[in-house]
Amino acid sequence: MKADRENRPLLQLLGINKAFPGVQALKKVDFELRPGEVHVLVGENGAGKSTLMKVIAGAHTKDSGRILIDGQEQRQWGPRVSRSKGVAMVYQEFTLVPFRSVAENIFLGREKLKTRVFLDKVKMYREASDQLVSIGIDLDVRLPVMDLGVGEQQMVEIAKALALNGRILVLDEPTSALTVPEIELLFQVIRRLRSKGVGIIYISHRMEEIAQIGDRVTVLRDGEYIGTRNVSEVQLDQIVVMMVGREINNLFSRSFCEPGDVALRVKGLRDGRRLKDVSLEVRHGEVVGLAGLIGSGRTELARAVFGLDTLLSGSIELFGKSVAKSNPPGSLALGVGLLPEDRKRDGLFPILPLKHNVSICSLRSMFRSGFINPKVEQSLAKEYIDKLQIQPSDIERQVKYLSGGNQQKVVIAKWLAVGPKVLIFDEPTRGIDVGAKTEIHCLMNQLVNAGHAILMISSELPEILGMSDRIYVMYEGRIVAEYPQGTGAELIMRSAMGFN
Amino acid sequence: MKKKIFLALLITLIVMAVYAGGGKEAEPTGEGEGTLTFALITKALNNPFWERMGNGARELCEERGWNFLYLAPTKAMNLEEQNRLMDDLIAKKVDGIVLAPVDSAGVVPAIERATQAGIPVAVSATGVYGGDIVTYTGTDNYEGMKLVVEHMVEVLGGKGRVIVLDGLLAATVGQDRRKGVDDVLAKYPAIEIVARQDAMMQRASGMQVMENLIQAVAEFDAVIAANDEEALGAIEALDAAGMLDRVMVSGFDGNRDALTAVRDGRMVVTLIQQPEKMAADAILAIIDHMNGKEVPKRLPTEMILASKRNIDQFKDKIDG
Amino acid sequence: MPVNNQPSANSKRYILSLIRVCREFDRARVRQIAFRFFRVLGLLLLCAIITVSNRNFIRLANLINILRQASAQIIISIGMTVVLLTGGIDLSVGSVMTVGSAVSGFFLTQTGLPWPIALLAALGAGTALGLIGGILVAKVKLPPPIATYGMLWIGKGVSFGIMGSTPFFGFCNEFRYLGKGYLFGIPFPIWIMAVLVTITFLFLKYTTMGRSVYATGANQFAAKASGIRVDRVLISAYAISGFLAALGGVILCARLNAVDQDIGAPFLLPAIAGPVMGGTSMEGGQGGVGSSVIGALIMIVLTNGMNLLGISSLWQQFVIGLVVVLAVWLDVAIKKRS
Amino acid sequence: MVNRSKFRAFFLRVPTVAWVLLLMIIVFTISSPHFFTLHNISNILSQGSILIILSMGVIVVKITGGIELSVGGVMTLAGMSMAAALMKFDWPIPLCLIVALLVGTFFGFLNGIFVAKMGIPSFIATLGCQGMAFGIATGMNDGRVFSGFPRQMGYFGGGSILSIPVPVCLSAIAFLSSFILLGYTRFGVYVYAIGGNEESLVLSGKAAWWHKVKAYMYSGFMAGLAGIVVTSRNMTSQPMVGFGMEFEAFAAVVLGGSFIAGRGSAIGAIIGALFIIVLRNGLNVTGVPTYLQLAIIGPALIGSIVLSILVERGLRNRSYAGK
Repeated sequence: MKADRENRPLLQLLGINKAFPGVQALKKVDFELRPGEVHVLVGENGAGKSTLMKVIAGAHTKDSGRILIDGQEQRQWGPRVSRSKGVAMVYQEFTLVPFRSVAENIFLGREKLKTRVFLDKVKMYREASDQLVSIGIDLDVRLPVMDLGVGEQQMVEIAKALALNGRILVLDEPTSALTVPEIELLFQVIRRLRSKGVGIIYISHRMEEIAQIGDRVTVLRDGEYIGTRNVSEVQLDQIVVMMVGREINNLFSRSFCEPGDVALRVKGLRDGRRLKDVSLEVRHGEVVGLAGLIGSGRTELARAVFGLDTLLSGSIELFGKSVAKSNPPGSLALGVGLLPEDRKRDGLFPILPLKHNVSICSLRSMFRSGFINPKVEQSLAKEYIDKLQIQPSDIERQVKYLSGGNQQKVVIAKWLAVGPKVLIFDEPTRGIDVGAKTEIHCLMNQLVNAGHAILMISSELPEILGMSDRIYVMYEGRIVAEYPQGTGAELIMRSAMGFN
Repeated sequence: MKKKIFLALLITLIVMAVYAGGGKEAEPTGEGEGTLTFALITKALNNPFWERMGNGARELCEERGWNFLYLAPTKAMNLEEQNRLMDDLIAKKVDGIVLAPVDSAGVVPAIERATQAGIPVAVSATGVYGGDIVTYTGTDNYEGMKLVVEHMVEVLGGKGRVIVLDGLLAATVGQDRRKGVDDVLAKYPAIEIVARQDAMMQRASGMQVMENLIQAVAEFDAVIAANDEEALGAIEALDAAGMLDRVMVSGFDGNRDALTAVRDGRMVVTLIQQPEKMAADAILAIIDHMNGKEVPKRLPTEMILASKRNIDQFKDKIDG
Repeated sequence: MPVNNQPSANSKRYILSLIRVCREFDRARVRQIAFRFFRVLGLLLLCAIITVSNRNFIRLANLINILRQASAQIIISIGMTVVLLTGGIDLSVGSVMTVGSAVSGFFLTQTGLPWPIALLAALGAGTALGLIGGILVAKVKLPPPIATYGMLWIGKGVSFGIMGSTPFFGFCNEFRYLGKGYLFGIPFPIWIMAVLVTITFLFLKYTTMGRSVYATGANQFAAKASGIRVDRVLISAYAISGFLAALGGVILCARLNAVDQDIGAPFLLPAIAGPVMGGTSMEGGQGGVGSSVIGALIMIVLTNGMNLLGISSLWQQFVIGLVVVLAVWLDVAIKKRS
Repeated sequence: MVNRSKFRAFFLRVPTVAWVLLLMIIVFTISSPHFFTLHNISNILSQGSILIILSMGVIVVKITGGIELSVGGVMTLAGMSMAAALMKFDWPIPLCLIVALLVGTFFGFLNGIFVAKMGIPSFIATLGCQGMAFGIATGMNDGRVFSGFPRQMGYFGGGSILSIPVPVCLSAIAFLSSFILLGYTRFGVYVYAIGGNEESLVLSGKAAWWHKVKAYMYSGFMAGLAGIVVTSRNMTSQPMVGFGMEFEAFAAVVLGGSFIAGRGSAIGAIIGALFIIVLRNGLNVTGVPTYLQLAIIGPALIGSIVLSILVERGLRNRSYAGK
């Protein structure tokens, strides 16, 4: 009985094809999910993971191929059908309604009714909070979602998906915005569900998570099915090879050089919200890592230094000269660049062509007269597109059609074009495939060797450890520790979590 | 801090804004017993004609020491808004309302509401199809237009190609004047209507419609417009096309700039109405009615054709 | 293709390259041009239809007449386009237009001052109203339609404050030249319009400021994070719109030789519909001056045509409404294709 | 802390414009004895009924993130077609009422399809429908009015139930239906969801576009109802009567706190509508000449909107545009 449940897959995809105008997103992809397994799906950006998920959810219609649930072929497949078959999605971008209550969000589309017409709010509130408690979260379900933190929102998102009692749970990069304890919590939830026989498709960029949570792993590359392995029988770097199709011997290759004098020095920054007395300094020719949990104030620090957010008190000093009141245009002029954490929101102009995205920051310095010379602009764009190998290199293409990694490169290119002396990278490689990651890291190398100063914020310890000359650790809006290069991960983690 | 101040400012601003209105009433009217309050409701604010009605009524009330209130729809010729104004005046319990109805039928229920509330209503400038009104003062648009057209026919010598600019057919005035045109021209088969368009009684549209018709209709001898605004718009268009010397234009209302145009020979004829008198007569009629005097249901205001022949008589109107 | 039945390697390569070329061909740039062209084509088609049914349409005199009528509306639409590009909308243009003409009328008829002063005063007033609107949007962060709807009422108040309800009329000829004058046989308003279109075109395409307008419309946050002074961009966009609206008002009243309270109101909705018909997106960041010209022309030509064909003005509204919807739909559909 | 958040919640629930309205009422009451009288109140409510009914429809569309600029025209056309059915084909009155409602709903449907299916921006789509509606309304009777209806026709505008004017009852019904619809039914939840994050609704397997269409149809239906009321109030159907009403309704819902997609409520909308009506009525009753009113309305409108937005921002110290 159990056996044949084991060997009959919950979900089977056979030879799925899906094309978008211009690109073949999926080419004959096969995929299989057994009950009670966590099936990790990996692949570079643009490998077609998200497309595949959307096909499974019915949000995209496949061009050809077969979808089988419990071995029966599904002829018409759409959002409703997939839900009725027990497919539950947790998307990377939150799909919550900001102004509405947690409960309403959790039950969106499946509201509880009394007398067939009216909402049964009491029941919804009760069941919603039960749902949250069952995954170990305690929230006031009456609160509007917009009043929650990112982590909490993510949890609501998951609770919403689980509330379906789905048999097939799809998690698309669920941990990208979560703090370490929250991730641990999430994994507990996942294990519990797995033991209940739920099949879980888990998309991630974080290699270490494959080992932590996965049973099997399937790799996609450029929309093609590369292969499926049992996690127990495979080495991580083999998977990496499958993903990128080439050998990457060392993820983090840093060539260290002698740091120069101080480029950026901040003293006692306070913003009245997150930042409580932050002081640090960054020298020319060094990468300074800034570790810390989500919400420890790292991003706020970056934004404040660049001048996106206002400060209550504290001083910022650039190249020895103190900055009265930092604001983006001023920082730009002084040669400070910020690679924002939220790329889509703060970095890109999705509907503008590639060339304009690259040139936007440098226009003012390039064309002092205020008149743009298109030829010059184009050559600039071309230069940086080649330098960062942005694909596709069509400078007229709207950047919304580029893959995540390339978009990130565009944002970086935008800043490099200005030629800033101090660069603040906030999560430079979040949600980026291994290939692009290494490219970006090499780039950082070149930059520091050229004497730039880089302040790198990252949630990935390996990255922090591998890339930085010095490491600051933030906790609750304060710098709680400073470590030299080559410090052990545990130590940093401890201070990041506030043990001293 | 900054925001709080801003808030405070805003609140005060709103209070002042509203009170600027509220305060108004105190000085001029003061709600005292004995002093009567009359109100005039016109059709719009975009035509001097209504302003002139307002002035006429205001002067009368000032010299008699009555309170006077002039209201008009902010949206030109808007029936709904005009009825709201009626209701508000009923609530205000004014002693009498002079109304220039946007629509002869559409205002009847409002008038009935007023009479129920015991407020006498006199209509002016445009008649109504019902309701117990004190009287209707004003020129008869139908008859007036007939006069104008007869004059045009005369100067045309009983034949020619004519363009008719109707005015706001959705409103009664427009229809009355159109009827006037049709009924006269029907009698002269030699006169051909080569085109007709509704120019909404506005100068801008008058000009635009004319410009297009100039292109559409090669040859024509005269333009009969439903009011002065249209006529003056058309004149500008014709002038720009250099056709004004051979095309004759007629207006209606006798506003100052129209009379000027007649004097300068740009407009052939217009019909001088006397909005000031209409409004004043209406108020006087209401007074008589209140004093129990018998008031004729129709008080025609005399109307005069103003053409080159007699334009000198109206110097004062032009300069004044 | 060569007519030999066994294709030589040579011709094969030729075919392949041809295919490659075609692949390259249906890429963005060419397409965008094609789309522009589609709209123009639509306009020409419309003209053709009208011409077939009434020859007078195609006469030079009439075409000039159309352009002259369009000039005021196009000038206003240009300003609206700039605002639309920032992702906003300006509901106040109509009443700002009235204010513009009211102010000029006031200076011309009620004061002895020379006409250039009147012109400047009008433009100043328009710009000022635009500025306020812009500040409400950029600093107080009101949603644009709300802020500008408020300004619409403010404008009404101002113009009534200036002229009550007796129109000003009888302006000096120098001033009226703006509206009815000719230069090289072409009406002066058309010249003004042409100049402004060119300037705005260059401004949007070839200046950093213009680029900032697009950037702001495409993504405000990113614009801010890229060191663009978003507030300034927004405020100046609305100021420009106010300025152009006032100018439109001036030209109109110079042609009319008079000002009345409702002179501007009818221009608001066409001024918005025009650019959108022409392909300016209401989300901002996409479009340009060309759109406002084409959109305005489509509407004016349509009206002119219907008058030529003697379609009762009672039904004209209906036709225009229908055409607006269809045009925008076509535009959206084509955009989706790319 | 607790009672502070209570206080916060309370002020968030009550739209700020309500306080301004209250203030305004007080001022007017002080400055005119005729303002705060039973007669004037019933006058305000019955002349306000049309605007209220319209805004009850428009708010639903506004919450989905659309701008509804067609109600003025649709309301007119509904009235005209009802009158035509009555006078030209002399159908029985109940049938004519249904005609009006159907016409309204149909145009709502058109709007919905244009917006949700064809992807036309709501501003343009509704604008187009406005034009078409007015066009038909003027064209169908050569621009002339319909009048001389049978007496019973006046019931919906002039009659009264238990001494409450019928229009007031109708607007009350309209309010209740929107209130319940938005607050206590699935459709309401979906409307808010479409406004807040349409994707979320699509992903939860609901045909968001169809709910959007329904929202527009509802607004159209309300416009039809308003058409009935206005026609029977004036005992005339005039092809320009609804001109500009769409903007009044827009202002009403915005005043009521529907600044951006996904926000707003029936209560807010009705208060907003009352705000507009009371402002005009108060100014008239206190005897302010129209041209002076024009100078007052603008600042009052924009002032109270700015005020309520700032208050909301102050209360929730987050970027209130949400995520």
